[in-house]
Amino acid sequence: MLTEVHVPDDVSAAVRLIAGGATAIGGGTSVLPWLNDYASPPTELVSLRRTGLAGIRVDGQTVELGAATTLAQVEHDERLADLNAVVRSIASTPVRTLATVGGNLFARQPHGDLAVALVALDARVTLVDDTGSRELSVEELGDQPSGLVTTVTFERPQPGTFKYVKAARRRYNSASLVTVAATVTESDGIVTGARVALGGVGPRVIRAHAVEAALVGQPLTVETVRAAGEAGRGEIEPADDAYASAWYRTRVFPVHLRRALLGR
Amino acid sequence: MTLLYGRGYASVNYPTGMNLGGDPSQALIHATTMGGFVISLSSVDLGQGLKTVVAQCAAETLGMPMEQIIVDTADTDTGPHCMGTFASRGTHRVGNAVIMAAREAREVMLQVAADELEVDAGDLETDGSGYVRLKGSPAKQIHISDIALAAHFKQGKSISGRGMFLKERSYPVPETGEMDPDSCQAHACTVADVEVDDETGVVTVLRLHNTYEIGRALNPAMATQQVEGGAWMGVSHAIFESTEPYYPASRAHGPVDFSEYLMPGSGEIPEQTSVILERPASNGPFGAKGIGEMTANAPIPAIANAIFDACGVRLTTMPFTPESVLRGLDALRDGEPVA
Amino acid sequence: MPLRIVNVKVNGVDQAFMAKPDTTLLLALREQLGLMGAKRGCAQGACGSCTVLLDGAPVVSCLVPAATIDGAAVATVEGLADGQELNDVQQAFVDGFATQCGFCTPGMIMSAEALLARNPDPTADEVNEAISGNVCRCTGYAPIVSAILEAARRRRDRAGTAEQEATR
Amino acid sequence: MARIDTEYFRDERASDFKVIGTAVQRSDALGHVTGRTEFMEDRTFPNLAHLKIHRSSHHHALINDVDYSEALKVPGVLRVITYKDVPENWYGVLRLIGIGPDDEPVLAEDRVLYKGEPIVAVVADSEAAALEGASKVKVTYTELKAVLDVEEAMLPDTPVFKRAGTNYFVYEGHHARRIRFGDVEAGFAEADHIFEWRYSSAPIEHAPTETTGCIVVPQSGGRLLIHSNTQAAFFTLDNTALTLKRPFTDLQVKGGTVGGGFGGKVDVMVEPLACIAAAMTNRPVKFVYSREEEMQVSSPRAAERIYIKDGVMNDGRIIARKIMLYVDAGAYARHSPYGATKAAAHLPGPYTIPNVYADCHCVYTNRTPSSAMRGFGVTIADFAIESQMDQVARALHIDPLEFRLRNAYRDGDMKAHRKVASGTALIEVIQRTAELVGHELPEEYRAMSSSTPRGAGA
Repeated sequence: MLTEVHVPDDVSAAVRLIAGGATAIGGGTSVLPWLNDYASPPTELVSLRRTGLAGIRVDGQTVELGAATTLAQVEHDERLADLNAVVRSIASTPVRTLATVGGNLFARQPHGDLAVALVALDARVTLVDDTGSRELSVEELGDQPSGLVTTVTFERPQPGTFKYVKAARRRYNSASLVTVAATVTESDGIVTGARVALGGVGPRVIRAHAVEAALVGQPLTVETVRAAGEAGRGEIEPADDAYASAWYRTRVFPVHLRRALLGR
Repeated sequence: MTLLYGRGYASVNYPTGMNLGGDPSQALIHATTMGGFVISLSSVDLGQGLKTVVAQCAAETLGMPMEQIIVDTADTDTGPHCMGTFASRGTHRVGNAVIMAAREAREVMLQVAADELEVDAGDLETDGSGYVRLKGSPAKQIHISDIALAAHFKQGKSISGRGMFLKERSYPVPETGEMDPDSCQAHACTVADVEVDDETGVVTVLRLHNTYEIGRALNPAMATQQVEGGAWMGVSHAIFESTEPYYPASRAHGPVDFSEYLMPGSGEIPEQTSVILERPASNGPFGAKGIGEMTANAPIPAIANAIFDACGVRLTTMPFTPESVLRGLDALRDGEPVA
Repeated sequence: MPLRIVNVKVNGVDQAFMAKPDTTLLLALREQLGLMGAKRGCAQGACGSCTVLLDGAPVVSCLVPAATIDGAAVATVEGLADGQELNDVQQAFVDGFATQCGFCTPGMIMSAEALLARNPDPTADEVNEAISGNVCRCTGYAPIVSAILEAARRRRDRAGTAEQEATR
Repeated sequence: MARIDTEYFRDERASDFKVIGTAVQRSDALGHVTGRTEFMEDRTFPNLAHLKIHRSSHHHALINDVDYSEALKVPGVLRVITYKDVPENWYGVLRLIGIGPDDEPVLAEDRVLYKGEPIVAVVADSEAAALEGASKVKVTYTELKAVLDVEEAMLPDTPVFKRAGTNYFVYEGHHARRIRFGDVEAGFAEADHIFEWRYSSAPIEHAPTETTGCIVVPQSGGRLLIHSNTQAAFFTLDNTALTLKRPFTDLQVKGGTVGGGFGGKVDVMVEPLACIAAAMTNRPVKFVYSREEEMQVSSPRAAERIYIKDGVMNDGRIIARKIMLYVDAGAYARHSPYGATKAAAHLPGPYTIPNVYADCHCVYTNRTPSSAMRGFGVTIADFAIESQMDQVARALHIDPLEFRLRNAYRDGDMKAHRKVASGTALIEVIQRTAELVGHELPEEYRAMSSSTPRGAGA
């Protein structure tokens, strides 16, 4: 049962409330559906709406997203061309107006496609609790860190190096079957660096180390990507759900990996 | 990746009214002092437009304009019994009851008018604009507001009517199934064009070409809403919907909301071309048959047949998910997946 | 349970209501302000029947805790018509037979308003994306998409005419 | 707007209407676009109480104990309702017209037959308190084996879980609704080809945008006014009165504006409990399904399994068709016995076949009871029949439309349920669709007509 909704005016107040056991919400799009329709233990929410955490700063190649920045803000910011397609693949317009960058980091799979992209971009977060603040990577963040994510920071990828495909049951507003986000750098036709993150195919965002290892040092061809897909099958942990079976996700994962990396 | 294209066919019929009949509906109609006609029903409009279509039936029968008709429905204290809105029965049953009630009211209306005009009621006609006039001498006419005032305050007559439609209940012969189940049958034929992604099994329904025979399109715009909305539901049933995605083996993973319960969004809808034929039913209101349910039916097998045409996979289990298509394609490829 | 006074401007009019912690914007509109246009189709943000504009942007009002929006502006379907005169989107929905049961219609119209405010000349596919959060179970969507495109055209025509008159 | 082709049935459709046949604007459109249309939940009442359900967590189990003491301690909870508070707890939706058994409890008594079956209703000042209260009800069970397959349910060694003694509905002494027409075995013996395939479907939800619900308001004179989004006002009134054991005149149902039904709002599931709660508390009570209840607990379109065996001649005439059809009714009958009979009446599809044999089974399993949905009995049968038609046509290398036209029923033909066909138009919708897509039909097929008796002319 929802017992209080705090709307603090600054981060430190929010952090104090969270330390006291309250739950932070960005847009509330993950938490409210549950609170509306199901019995729940006494719950206090902390809205980040007035904490000043909504904002996008671009400084050279560095992008800083406030945790309360909405997906709609990202969608409509021309400086974030690579992320536009990512956020447009998430939910629907009236949900993206509410849903936030910070909230998406904790969306349960097969949701949370922005988090998949942020892992591929090697993004880092600032986590603030009542003892201070620290920085860690999105990948290290885990499901329930203590404290409040205040910002997400990443370096803009070189043009053409960021790849993203989300396979879903519908064109718009559908959870992921397989999400592939990757940054791939090449030199003289050979992959020199690859960072591949996967959504929809496990209980959390998966950093596809085996896929990366299979790609680095190889030319980006149908054959090498197929081999990388085979390697990746060992590190995904898909489950059955209402959208598709684990079998199906495993079966089409290499297809979507190839479509993401080669564009066809 | 290869996109495979195919075309499939299906033709169906569909019965009007509750199976075996025995499903009555009633209507009452009365004129107000100024010549409005109130139709009292207990019938339910689910969004198919029942309120509008029964008003049309009353207006046509009374010979009055639509503006004169008021529909008051779905209150069991004020409206007479109606079995309900299901079984493609609303337009047929309630339409018939309203026509019967309106005929009775029209007779009184013409008699009151005849007495006011001092002519024979049999020589009167309605012009559809609100006037009752003498056949052949249109100048001799009286407006419905004057007729109603005269009925109420001068002649002391109630311009009203009662309507009832019942198809007598049929009882099937247990041994043979001999029965009289329906009032009439509507018809449909659908040709579906689909695209199949041979790597993912994803089916896209590109086009539906449909012909519907519906007896009479009482309101062609609303008939179009019914057939096109219904065909969309057929597409949705065919390629998306289930409350039990792993039926019957497992009851798990039943969708609980509109995120999980998949239906085509407007980004997935096929282009629809629809043609309507009219072969009026002798027992239908102005010949109309019930069409609310039929329209979802033909697209489903048409899509199944189109998928086979496209890729050689025969799907015999609904819904036709990407997984079922892909498993079929893999089987055709001797279990050799292509990626 | 703590009650909070929330001030909002709804359809241009200043309003205040008392919110409990579990009062969502949807419930506040319906139960405190008497505006029944936004519907509860799921309370999970997944049907779009409750779509309204919050500070000009479309939101599923069932997921917005009312306590968080003090000082905000809310626009609902009730505020669109000018007296008896429907606005372009409403009129196009009527003309195009784009409603059946009508339960999704207010949310659908508000999503369309949000789109046209941002993009006066959308493509059909941009309309598809804009209404992808609004479930309709009756129409098959095609008449809705057509109505929104028609409304956009009428609105552009009128804006063009107004511009011509202004420069005359 | 769809085109009306006036060339077909030109003489029969001739008319002189003023209003009929015109695209009159919908009378409800203005209300819809302005938000003024009043749906069930758009009425507010002071002092409104809310009802929520504690549901079974097992597919099939005995109930050992129900403890609702913690629910009563939740602040705001007013009353807890169990089966003992329901005057006539056993219910069958078509009992007024004598179809089907009263086989379903309003609230579970000693056992549950499906996951999600209602056991206890909790009435509270607020929706949140009612949810909280319902979650605090403790039920202890002895789990029993669940039967989840229709054919398995009918096997002799499968445990019978229905009170009536069979896991299927009995039609006047038969295990299925039968169609027996001609001699199907003789037809198969005579046929040049035999084709047999199996078809099946999974349950489907109506998914109306407005969930099922009602608000019951006690009136000053003691009557109960039910604001409902039922598809059938009197259906709801009659069945509710029977459950309450109150005179029909004690109740009034108002509704008529519904946010989509599709057959999902004819089971009378919410009104009886809301009435009991309103009478107990003397307050207006709202009972509206959550979206999850609508998706998983309200009855779906039944899953079906259909076997079709055809005997076909080289020239494409189907001379025998045998159909074994299984409707998965779930745990209780609701409208499914009716639906299986409707399926039987529809067989063998819109084709004239001299020998037809069908058994349409209404089978119980431990899943959410299925019931009415847009075209039930027919929709899935059509999927099977028309897939079968396609498979047979392909096997015999006959054009799919020509194959259908050869077998299409016409005026004067005897249907398998022994009613003479009239007003048929299958031939014409096929011909017109062929024209629409440029599918060329030979002259003899273009010349066919539904009103020309079979054998005459072409």
